[in-house]
Amino acid sequence: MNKLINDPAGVVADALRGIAAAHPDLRVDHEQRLVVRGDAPVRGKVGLVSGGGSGHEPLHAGFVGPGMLDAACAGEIFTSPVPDQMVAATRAVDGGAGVLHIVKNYTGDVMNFEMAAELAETEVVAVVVDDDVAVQDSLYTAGRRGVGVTVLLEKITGAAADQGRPLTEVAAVARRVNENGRSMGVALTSCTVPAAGRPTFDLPGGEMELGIGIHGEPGRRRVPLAPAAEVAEMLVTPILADLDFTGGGVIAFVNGMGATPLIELYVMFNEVAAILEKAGVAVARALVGPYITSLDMAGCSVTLLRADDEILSLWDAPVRTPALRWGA
Amino acid sequence: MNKLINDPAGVVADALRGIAAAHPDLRVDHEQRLVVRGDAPVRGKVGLVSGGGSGHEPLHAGFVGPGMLDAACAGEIFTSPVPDQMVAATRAVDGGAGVLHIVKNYTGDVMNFEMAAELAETEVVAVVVDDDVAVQDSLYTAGRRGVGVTVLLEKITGAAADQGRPLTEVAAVARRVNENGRSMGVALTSCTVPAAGRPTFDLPGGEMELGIGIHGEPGRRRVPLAPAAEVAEMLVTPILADLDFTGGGVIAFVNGMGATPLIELYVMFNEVAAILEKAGVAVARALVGPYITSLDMAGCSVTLLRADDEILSLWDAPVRTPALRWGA
Amino acid sequence: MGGPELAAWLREFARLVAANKDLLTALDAAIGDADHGTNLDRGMQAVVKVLDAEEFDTPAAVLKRTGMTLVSTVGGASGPLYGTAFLRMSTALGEEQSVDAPAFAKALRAALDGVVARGKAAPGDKTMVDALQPAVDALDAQLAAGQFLAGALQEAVRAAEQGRAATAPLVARKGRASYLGERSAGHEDPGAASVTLLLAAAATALPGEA
Amino acid sequence: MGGPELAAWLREFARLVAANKDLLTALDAAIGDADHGTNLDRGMQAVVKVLDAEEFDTPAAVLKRTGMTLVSTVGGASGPLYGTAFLRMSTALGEEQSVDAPAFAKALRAALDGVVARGKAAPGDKTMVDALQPAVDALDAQLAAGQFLAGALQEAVRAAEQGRAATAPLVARKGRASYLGERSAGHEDPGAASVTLLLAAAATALPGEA
Ligand SMILES: Nc1ncnc2c1ncn2[C@@H]1O[C@H](COP(=O)(O)OP(=O)(O)O)[C@@H](O)[C@H]1O
Ligand SMILES: Nc1ncnc2c1ncn2[C@@H]1O[C@H](COP(=O)(O)OP(=O)(O)O)[C@@H](O)[C@H]1O
Ligand SMILES: [Mg+2]
Ligand SMILES: [Mg+2]
Ligand SMILES: [Mg+2]
Ligand SMILES: [Mg+2]
Repeated sequence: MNKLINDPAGVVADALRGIAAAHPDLRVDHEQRLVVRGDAPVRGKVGLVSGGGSGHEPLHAGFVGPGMLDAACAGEIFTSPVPDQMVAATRAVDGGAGVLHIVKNYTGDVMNFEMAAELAETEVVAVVVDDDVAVQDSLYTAGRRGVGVTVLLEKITGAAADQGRPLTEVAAVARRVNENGRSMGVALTSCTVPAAGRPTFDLPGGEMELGIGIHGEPGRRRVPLAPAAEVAEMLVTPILADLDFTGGGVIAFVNGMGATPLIELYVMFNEVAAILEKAGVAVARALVGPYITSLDMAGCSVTLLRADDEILSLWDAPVRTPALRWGA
Repeated sequence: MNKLINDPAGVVADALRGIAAAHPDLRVDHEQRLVVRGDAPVRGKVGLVSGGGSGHEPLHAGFVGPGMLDAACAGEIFTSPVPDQMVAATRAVDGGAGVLHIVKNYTGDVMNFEMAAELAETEVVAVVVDDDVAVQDSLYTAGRRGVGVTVLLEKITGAAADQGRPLTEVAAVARRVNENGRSMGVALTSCTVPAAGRPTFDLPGGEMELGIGIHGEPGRRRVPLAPAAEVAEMLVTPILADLDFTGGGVIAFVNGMGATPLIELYVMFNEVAAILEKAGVAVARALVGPYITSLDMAGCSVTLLRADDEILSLWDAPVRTPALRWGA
Repeated sequence: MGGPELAAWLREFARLVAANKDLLTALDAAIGDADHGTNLDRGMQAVVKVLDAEEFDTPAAVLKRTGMTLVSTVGGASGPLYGTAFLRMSTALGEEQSVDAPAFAKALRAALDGVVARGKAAPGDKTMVDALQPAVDALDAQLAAGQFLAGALQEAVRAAEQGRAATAPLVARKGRASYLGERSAGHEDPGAASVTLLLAAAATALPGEA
Repeated sequence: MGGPELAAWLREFARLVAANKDLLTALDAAIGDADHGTNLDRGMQAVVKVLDAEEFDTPAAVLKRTGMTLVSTVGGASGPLYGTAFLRMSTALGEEQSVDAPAFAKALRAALDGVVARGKAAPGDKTMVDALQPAVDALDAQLAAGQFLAGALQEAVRAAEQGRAATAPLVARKGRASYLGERSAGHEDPGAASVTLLLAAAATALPGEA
């Protein structure tokens, strides 16, 4: 296992110490494993809390700061945090205007956040992100997984909260983002969970796993490696089939899964942009980089979000976090 | 070869098209392989040009924009660009105050930039970055390689140029950054050059290559894999032995080589910060992420830069590029 | 029976979970993420520590602390599910100092209702509900037919075992296993297996004539 | 001789580089980055295209376009070095329409001076200088001793070959190979090998009595 770590059991704690050392603007609660805005709670502002299993960095801790999340809870690698963490985070960011929980749709995350909301003793609204078109038959499953849209949603909803909007409106923005966004991913290698010490799945040379989640779950199907242009087709086609993206612009997001270098993500973005152009979908904004990862998995995901003027202006609003920062 | 690419020979061209599609603020000259600020040349401002072989993304194209580079020239993977590109870049950014060339110290890069300066027909000053303490006996070699300091230097010098300082002063700032910064890197895997199709060097399981450059060059020595705390010692100790970093703060930069996920870089940052604290070196600013990479190499490098108030205020100044952005 | 008997039940459950930890994890490896045994064992070890360290005023208090401890230490899907189950049992018992067989059965049904409310699984979705529901039904039926608790619990264990075995051919519709679709068939559900241990612990540890 | 003869020399050099491309690259793989053959072949193919397509007023013009083309297409270390060599030769020839043996030798020394000025390598640093310098010296000495160009060039080739072979045991102090330190010893320098081809092409293609 080629990893820059100490004890596999201590990876999350060590990384949180690194985050604390690198980002003095943020407050890190090492016992509860929270990363909180240094100036939280912000009086009168809706507090934004997210969190989930670790291993997806910069998500979520890297998105804590003005204009985005107020707090992030870090679970063990690929394991939902427990309600105590979420309750502590909720209290830490409650500025009197209520708290929004941003929850990726995995059974464990959903239920733990639900319990936290019940225990929180403040007004909490939860929004569940479920954008992964790779999950078919979502009526007969735990539903679509929350993946790439989470990043865009945290940014956009953070901007809405920053404007001082009330909780119901902030939650409505979040839901609107979720409804208008779709994602699909591909893995060229498995990831290796540190505690396990070996790859989660075997991927023979020359093959890739299409429709993966962000925890090394198997995908829709295994297919031969293909040129970037074809991979882009395999990712974008099911997204466009699922939702009508024509008319109006999109935020196009090509995400790296952790071990794929930026040069390849730009090669992919070029192909995605070409497909969108042919499909009559205008790219209004772009995001390219590793923002929601799966440890050391090689691969990428594509996320498209229908973006009207309101969403674009929220996207463009200032943000100041370790991983997304502009205008501030 | 598990890569998201089309034809290996077309990777650089494809990635430049992706950069153009993702960043409409930038002007991409696909024939000369240049990425230029959309509003270049900026009247009265010293123009900043850098460039080098591709495969180190986001370096350099990802650092083009207000507050940093005015243009970047992209060579083939790991191959210096040719003078024509640099001349074209120099012309494109010449706002009447002269142009600074930022050159990483590799024989090819240095000579091609030298010829470009001779051909440019405008006032050009070149600054060569050579911060890699892994190269010993630099009197008997082509000298130390330019690695991590390049990123910090481009940001800081970009801010100095933005203040309207004259070329000699901007160049002096760049030289001061180079003199005050040192780096050292480690590889846990080789990288694979697309055209070659197989790893540049063999690294048996359980070993790592200490003191690598950014082109898959072999390092100082091969050592057994070690916990992050020990790896941090191996990287920081030679840096601290080479230059006195005590008294005054440093900008501490933990860089990913391309395939190492952020969670590991934060684990490393934690260890680096602990070593610095023991050594009496204060971390004034931190940068953690993949900023100067070596294709899909797993590993990291540590860069330390002695930073006085002037350097810190230039570091903090607004910057607006694809890969580094704040305050703008 | 009172708090000490319930505590004995929980200790026995903890023992069974520890003994079957690898088995539970192996079941989860086949159709989930290979952590159910680890998760539940971590939680029940924490519960045993709490039982060792604290005093409880009522039987309900024992179950409440158990539920809270599981919620705080397990995470994933099974943390909230097991936690809710014990918290609902606790609420069902109220302030009574003594728990008789009908009260226990009522509490166990409350646990089932809590799991269903929390996880929204229907029978046949290939979850712990597929073992818990038949067990609760069997317990009620046996007690209604005049059985003592011991015999009724033995029937409940048998019903849970049958329910657990019956999950094998099912295609999962809830939890992580559901992403596998058809590939989830052919393996028993790990949560159904751990719930069967919970019933077995009750049959062993609870006083037969309560 | 005039422009056409110089063009013939360059075409012969291009042919030799193409024929020895893999050898040059293999030498570079051992102590560099495995691209010297590819680099130089790309450049000389471009030069041949230019020679095919354009007309030149003077011998100097042929060499100037050659140098510029190499600079624009080769990149890396050898692009500026070979480019500078040809540009300096061109300058040395001036506006003359005809090049005699002493003029050619003077131009070749200018090329050497250009390479040294550009790359700052000293003899023994394990670079192309280690083949070029003895060749230039031999050419001068032979002409001074009254040799015709043909014989003088043959001596120059022999000197280059000896210089190339002598690079093998050296530890590189310039270019990429220098990072290898002691590990660079035991391999011939790729640039010294390609320079030897340049001399060989001259001996073959230039008129013997100029
Ligand atoms: N919605 C649900 N309702 C009831 N039980 C569920 C549900 N989702 C999952 N489970 C149960 O949880 C078990 C898995 O628990 P565990 O492995 O600890 O959590 P996770 O799936 O988060 O890793 C499954 O075997 C199943 O019995
Ligand atoms: N400073 C220098 N002076 C003279 N020749 C040099 C110098 N540096 C490198 N060379 C020559 O260049 C050759 C390598 O050329 P090439 O492989 O094309 O470039 P790169 O090293 O950039 O890949 C070396 O074999 C050596 O002969
Ligand atoms: Mg599990
Ligand atoms: Mg789990
Ligand atoms: Mg080379
Ligand atoms: Mg090269």
